[in-house]
Amino acid sequence: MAALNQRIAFTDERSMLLETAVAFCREKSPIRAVRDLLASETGFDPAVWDEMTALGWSGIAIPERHGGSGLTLAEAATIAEPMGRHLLATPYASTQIAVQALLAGANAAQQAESLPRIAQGAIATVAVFESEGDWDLTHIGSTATITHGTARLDGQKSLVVDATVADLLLASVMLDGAPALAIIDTAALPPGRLRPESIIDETRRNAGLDLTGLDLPATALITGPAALTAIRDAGLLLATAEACGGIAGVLDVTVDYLNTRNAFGRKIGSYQSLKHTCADILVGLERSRSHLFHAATLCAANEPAEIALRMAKAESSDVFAHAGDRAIQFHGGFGFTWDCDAQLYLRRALWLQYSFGDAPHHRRKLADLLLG
Amino acid sequence: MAALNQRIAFTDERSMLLETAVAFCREKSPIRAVRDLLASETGFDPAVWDEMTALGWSGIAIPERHGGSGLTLAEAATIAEPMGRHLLATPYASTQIAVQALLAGANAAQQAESLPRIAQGAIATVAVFESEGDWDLTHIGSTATITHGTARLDGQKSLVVDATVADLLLASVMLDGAPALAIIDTAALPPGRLRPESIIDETRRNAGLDLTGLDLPATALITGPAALTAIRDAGLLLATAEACGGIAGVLDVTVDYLNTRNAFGRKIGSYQSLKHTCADILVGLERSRSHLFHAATLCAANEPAEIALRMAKAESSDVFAHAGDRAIQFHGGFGFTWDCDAQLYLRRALWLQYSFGDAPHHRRKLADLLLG
Amino acid sequence: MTDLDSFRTEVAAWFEANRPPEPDFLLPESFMEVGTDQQFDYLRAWQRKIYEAGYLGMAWPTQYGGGGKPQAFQDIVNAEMTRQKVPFVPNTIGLNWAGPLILAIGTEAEKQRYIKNILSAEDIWCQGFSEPDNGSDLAATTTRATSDGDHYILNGAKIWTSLGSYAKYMILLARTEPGSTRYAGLSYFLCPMHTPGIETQPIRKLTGEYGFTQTFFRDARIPADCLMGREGEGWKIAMMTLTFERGATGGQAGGIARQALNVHDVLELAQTARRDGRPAIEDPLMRDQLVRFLIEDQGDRLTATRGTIPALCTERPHAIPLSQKLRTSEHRRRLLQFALTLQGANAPRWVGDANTFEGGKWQRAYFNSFSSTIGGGTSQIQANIVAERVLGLPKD
Amino acid sequence: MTDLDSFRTEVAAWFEANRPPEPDFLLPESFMEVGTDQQFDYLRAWQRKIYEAGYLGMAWPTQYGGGGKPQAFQDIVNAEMTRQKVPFVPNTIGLNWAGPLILAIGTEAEKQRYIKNILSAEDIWCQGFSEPDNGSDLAATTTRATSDGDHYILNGAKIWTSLGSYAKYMILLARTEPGSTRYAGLSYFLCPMHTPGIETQPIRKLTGEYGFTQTFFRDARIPADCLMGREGEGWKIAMMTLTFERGATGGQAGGIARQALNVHDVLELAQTARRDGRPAIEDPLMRDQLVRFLIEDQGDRLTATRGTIPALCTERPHAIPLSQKLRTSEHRRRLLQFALTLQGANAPRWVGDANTFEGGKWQRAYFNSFSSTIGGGTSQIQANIVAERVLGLPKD
Repeated sequence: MAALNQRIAFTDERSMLLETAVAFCREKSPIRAVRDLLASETGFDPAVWDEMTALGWSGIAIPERHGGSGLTLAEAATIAEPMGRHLLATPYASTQIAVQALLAGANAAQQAESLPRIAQGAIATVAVFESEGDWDLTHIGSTATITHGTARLDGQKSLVVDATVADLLLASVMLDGAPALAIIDTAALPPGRLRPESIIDETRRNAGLDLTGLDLPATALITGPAALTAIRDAGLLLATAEACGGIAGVLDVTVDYLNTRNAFGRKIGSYQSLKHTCADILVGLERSRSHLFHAATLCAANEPAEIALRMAKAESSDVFAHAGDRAIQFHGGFGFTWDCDAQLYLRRALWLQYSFGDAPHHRRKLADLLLG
Repeated sequence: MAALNQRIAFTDERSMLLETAVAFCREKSPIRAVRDLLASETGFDPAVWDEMTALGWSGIAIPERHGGSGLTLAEAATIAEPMGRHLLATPYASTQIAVQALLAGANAAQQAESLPRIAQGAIATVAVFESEGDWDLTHIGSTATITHGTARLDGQKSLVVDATVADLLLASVMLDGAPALAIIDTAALPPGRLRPESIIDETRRNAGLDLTGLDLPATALITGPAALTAIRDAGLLLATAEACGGIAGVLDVTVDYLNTRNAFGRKIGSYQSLKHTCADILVGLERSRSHLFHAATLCAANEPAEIALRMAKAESSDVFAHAGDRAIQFHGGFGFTWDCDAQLYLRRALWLQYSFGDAPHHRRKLADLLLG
Repeated sequence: MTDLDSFRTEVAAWFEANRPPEPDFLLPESFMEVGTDQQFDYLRAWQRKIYEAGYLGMAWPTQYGGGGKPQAFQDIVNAEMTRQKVPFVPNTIGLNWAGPLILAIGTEAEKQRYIKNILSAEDIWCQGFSEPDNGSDLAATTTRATSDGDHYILNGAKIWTSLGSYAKYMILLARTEPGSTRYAGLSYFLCPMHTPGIETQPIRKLTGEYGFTQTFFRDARIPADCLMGREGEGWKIAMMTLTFERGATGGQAGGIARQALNVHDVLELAQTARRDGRPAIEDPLMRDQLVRFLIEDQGDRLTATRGTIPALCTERPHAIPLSQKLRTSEHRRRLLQFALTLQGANAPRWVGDANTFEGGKWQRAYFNSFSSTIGGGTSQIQANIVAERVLGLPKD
Repeated sequence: MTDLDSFRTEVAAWFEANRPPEPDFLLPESFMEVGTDQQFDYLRAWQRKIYEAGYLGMAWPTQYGGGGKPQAFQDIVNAEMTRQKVPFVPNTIGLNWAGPLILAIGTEAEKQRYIKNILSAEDIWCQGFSEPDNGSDLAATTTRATSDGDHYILNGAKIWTSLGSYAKYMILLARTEPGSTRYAGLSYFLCPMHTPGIETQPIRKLTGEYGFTQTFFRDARIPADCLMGREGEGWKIAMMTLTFERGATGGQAGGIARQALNVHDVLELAQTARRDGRPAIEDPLMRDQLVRFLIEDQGDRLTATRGTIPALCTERPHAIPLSQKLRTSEHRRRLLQFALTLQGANAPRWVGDANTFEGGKWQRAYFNSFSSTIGGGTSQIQANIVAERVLGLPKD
């Protein structure tokens, strides 16, 4: 079996960042604000996004020479945890994933063009799933064909998070039999290319993307396998961070209710079937957070992190989905209503559970990595 | 998917038989008697066996023309359930499995020789496992070679239940590339052929059987696949019956304790983590019993029963193992001691769980049968 | 060929020919989930069509609009509706609970007034048993009906009223004896919903849809002849209604084509849905889970059969009925949760998405499954009932 | 090459050369499981041999029989013992709890009297904290020590005493102030076991083996100088002992070669054991389960690391320590239960069977695993502690 280490590095810088992010998300994303944004078209508050940009968060992992903060994916994930906890509606995660792809795979010219824009607040996202597709990002039906310096794209992408508000899209395509990423400036996208999709997490805005016949300069293509791997890794780490925050958030909502509501003359939180389940969820949260910060440590150090990431994602998304399910149940009749916040977390949990691979998927991959 | 029916036939005859068996087992097998027999060499009380023979139980599934009661495997299983509940130490199940093998596969002469003996109280058993073996009864390393009307056996059988007290042993061997069963009269077995084995269920006596160089008349071989299938089916049904009884028994032991023991000023049975687990075990028991009597119905009617049997075994053995495990835990410090009866049931549960295939094994087989 | 056989052929042909066109919106799973006018109008029209063809209320007396035939005919229709998976009809409470009740113990006037319009879906019925603070403890009913000359004045509130916004009548349990507690003092009303002072307020479910209402009674005056039976008989009549609800006695007018998703639908889904680039049903883990659900489902079905054989239920005679809700509702919740897993990368889509499986009904069904694990006594309460009443463990 | 490196080489060579022959009986998993004279004699001889080679108490002062070297040397020995999977040494309570305690706060006389014989296994030590009716609630200790001139008279009982039948001394918590309750009034004794009136009675475990005793005190007179510290300091000293038990402070004399089976042993088992005719590790379901256990195990190890980083534990600072027992003991029980499943048709064999895996230690380990889910506060109590003290949920 591959030897596992248990390193967790958490610098003072990350520690301060975490404190700031916790306070920021609590203030900017009270549950009322989350609900107000559900019905909005863009799904997020641009003013909050601007503040985040001002704090240096959109460019947190972008090198200083491109106008970023020069930190790493670990810091990006550290911020994402409280965002998940407060269900902060924001294109932050999509943007960070795109940043990692650009850092890992884009050439100097591509980086110089796109990274400063993002550091200044441009929103980016990745279009790497297709409706017939699975979680293997190299299974791509869409294509790019280069003729005379022009790449013509073909195919349909799906489940593109924040597509409708993104300034920059990175779409995976097959180019000469190998995966590549096309950098698409949405300002140049003809109308009607984005088709809103309905997903279970109503705090997010997803769309399908029609690539048919789209022409780009060939220089807008990122080649080589590194970018897709970076997307997967960042996707897993940020989903884990959001899930950890989400578990903590839904546990709070549940514990509050159990400490308030009475049944048969006692607080319902005094009944063991409820309180022990909450204890189990806490145990799952503690393990998930440990996996998260370990995986983040490896990512930040550019060490092999696939095992750590898959473990972190498998553990956290199972725990979150379970916590969301139990939260509905433990709220009783109120839990069955739209007004109960438990449903917001359950929906988030289900979205995350199936993003970038669910637990059985990752366990199968881990079995191959760990058991031979 | 294969269509499933939900038939359960339970005749007045079976109903009366069940009543008798419940009363008999309660009287003959109080827990004190079970414990006394643990240390005994044979592991069972011959006087009780004689009474069972007198009640017609050893020959219950043997046709009347051979001196039996002329009933079916369904009645045999009906009796086995209360036996399991009271942990009655008896070579009953082994004998019934052997009877089914003889009925399904033995020729007229073989039946005429062996069945009347069993109906009169002879103990029989099957030797169908080997130490390197698995649950597929057709995977046999032992062999028989016929020369001039004499079959020479070779190989080692293992986990032969009640071997040391059996009058008749049916041992599986490969004969000309196909499975066969050798009928061995233990009276004719040279000394030292049986090697006691240590198994987790101390109410049972197991042994290994050394077949090396053993000569039998060729007429003592049962050929054709029917006998082994009958052994598997009877093994599954009787294990399920014992497990159902065992679940009910261990649940009783546990519920009694939970209604007696106090902690922090309350009966411990009032704590939901304990009481809800008991409720879940009861639910598992109800489902298991339903599977049992359905499978018994199909067996008795000679209808295809493989799906029903595998379902019944998978469900009941998982529930019993879980109930046994929880029984230890819920007895606290006392549960950790030899004196607590929970351990007797846990050991029985583990024995049954791994007899004739555990739940994951049967679910895999069922997947092939039901899902294609 | 018997009459019944030829009838079966006729019915099968009729449903094949008259099956309504697939709507461009997602139909509800059951009458409890009807949340939009679109859904309601579609289903009401479908019920009227079936009734006009003579296939509803076939065993009800002809003088009230029924078919006057043996129940076997209706059974054939119901089976055929299930087999062909046609939509259900919406007036479930009327057809299966209120209707049989009125036929069983109603006055001639009540039968004349209500039965035919139940069948034709002209009058939709709803049920007013649960209350906001009492959950499913009917004996704790606090809604009051105060006798006032030839009227009763209603005050209080009911909750989880299915079809509340569409119903013309409600079967209502209210307290007529002031100061009484528990069973005594309850009465049963066939209450007209379009009465001043009766207001319904839709409840938005966690799915985002509607389907239940809360019903408020504020000095609502209903004629005294809305009382069914006599004052104080409410509990008895409510229990009789619940017997019809459980289908234990027969007499229902039919139309309950199964829509609720079950383990066999999940098996079909597993053949279509893909995980990791191949049909989910080929994944060994998914296979193991599917078989677990099949064993459990078959176990519950067999348990229903076993429950009818007293000799096999002697030890704990109440185990089967008292555990039934716990067993089946939790099975269903877990099954539907699992159904999402089968869908792999496409699992987190929602109703209305172009690429979701069968319009997103699986996602919605998982969310709706909590109505059974919460409503009518939560699973935690059910587990207490089993532990205390069946196993004899102490109360909390 | 540093001193430590060359020492490591020397130690490795010594253990390779001096590893005791595999016995023809199954060794215990830990000092708590020593149930037969055979096991005890074997392990005691092994301890003596290691001590005589200079590899125990390496960091303890030379004047009491120790090696007087830096702790790093002992750490190397411990690591090497674990790596080579040699047997553990039996005098755990002496080497790791009583010994460090005496060195830390004992008198010169106590150090002279006890330390060397702890190292050589001449004197075996046991612990008398738990009592039959108080479980692990030490504050509820009822065993009395009544001062009587230059003696104390002991009355009461202790339970779950490991090595009770072999021990010469017990670290004993008893109540010296009559009528006191809880923490106050407890004192700490180094109690000679061979005192008239002290009797041990072996407890037979569910495994059928022995390994714990119950210890009865009936007017047993021990010299007054057996008191450690002062009267009334018992609770404080007991808490200090538990800190040594948890290994939080260092100073242990070593010798704890890991024997307890863990997830990596289970992985090895999965490669050897066969299910359905092939190595268990090839079965997709078993693989999934193995990975679940690996994720959980790694999660707990990482959680131990994270617990040392305050900035990552700000929200619920007690979550990690207070959930530790629940997490690890339940993990272990489930892991060992699963280890049987890996063994397929051979799973239900027991200790002593010729064909069982590794002498039946897996079956025995599953049974013994309940000592952690029950002892020291059951998992149900642990879950309450987590829910109440960490999450702030109400008491039952």
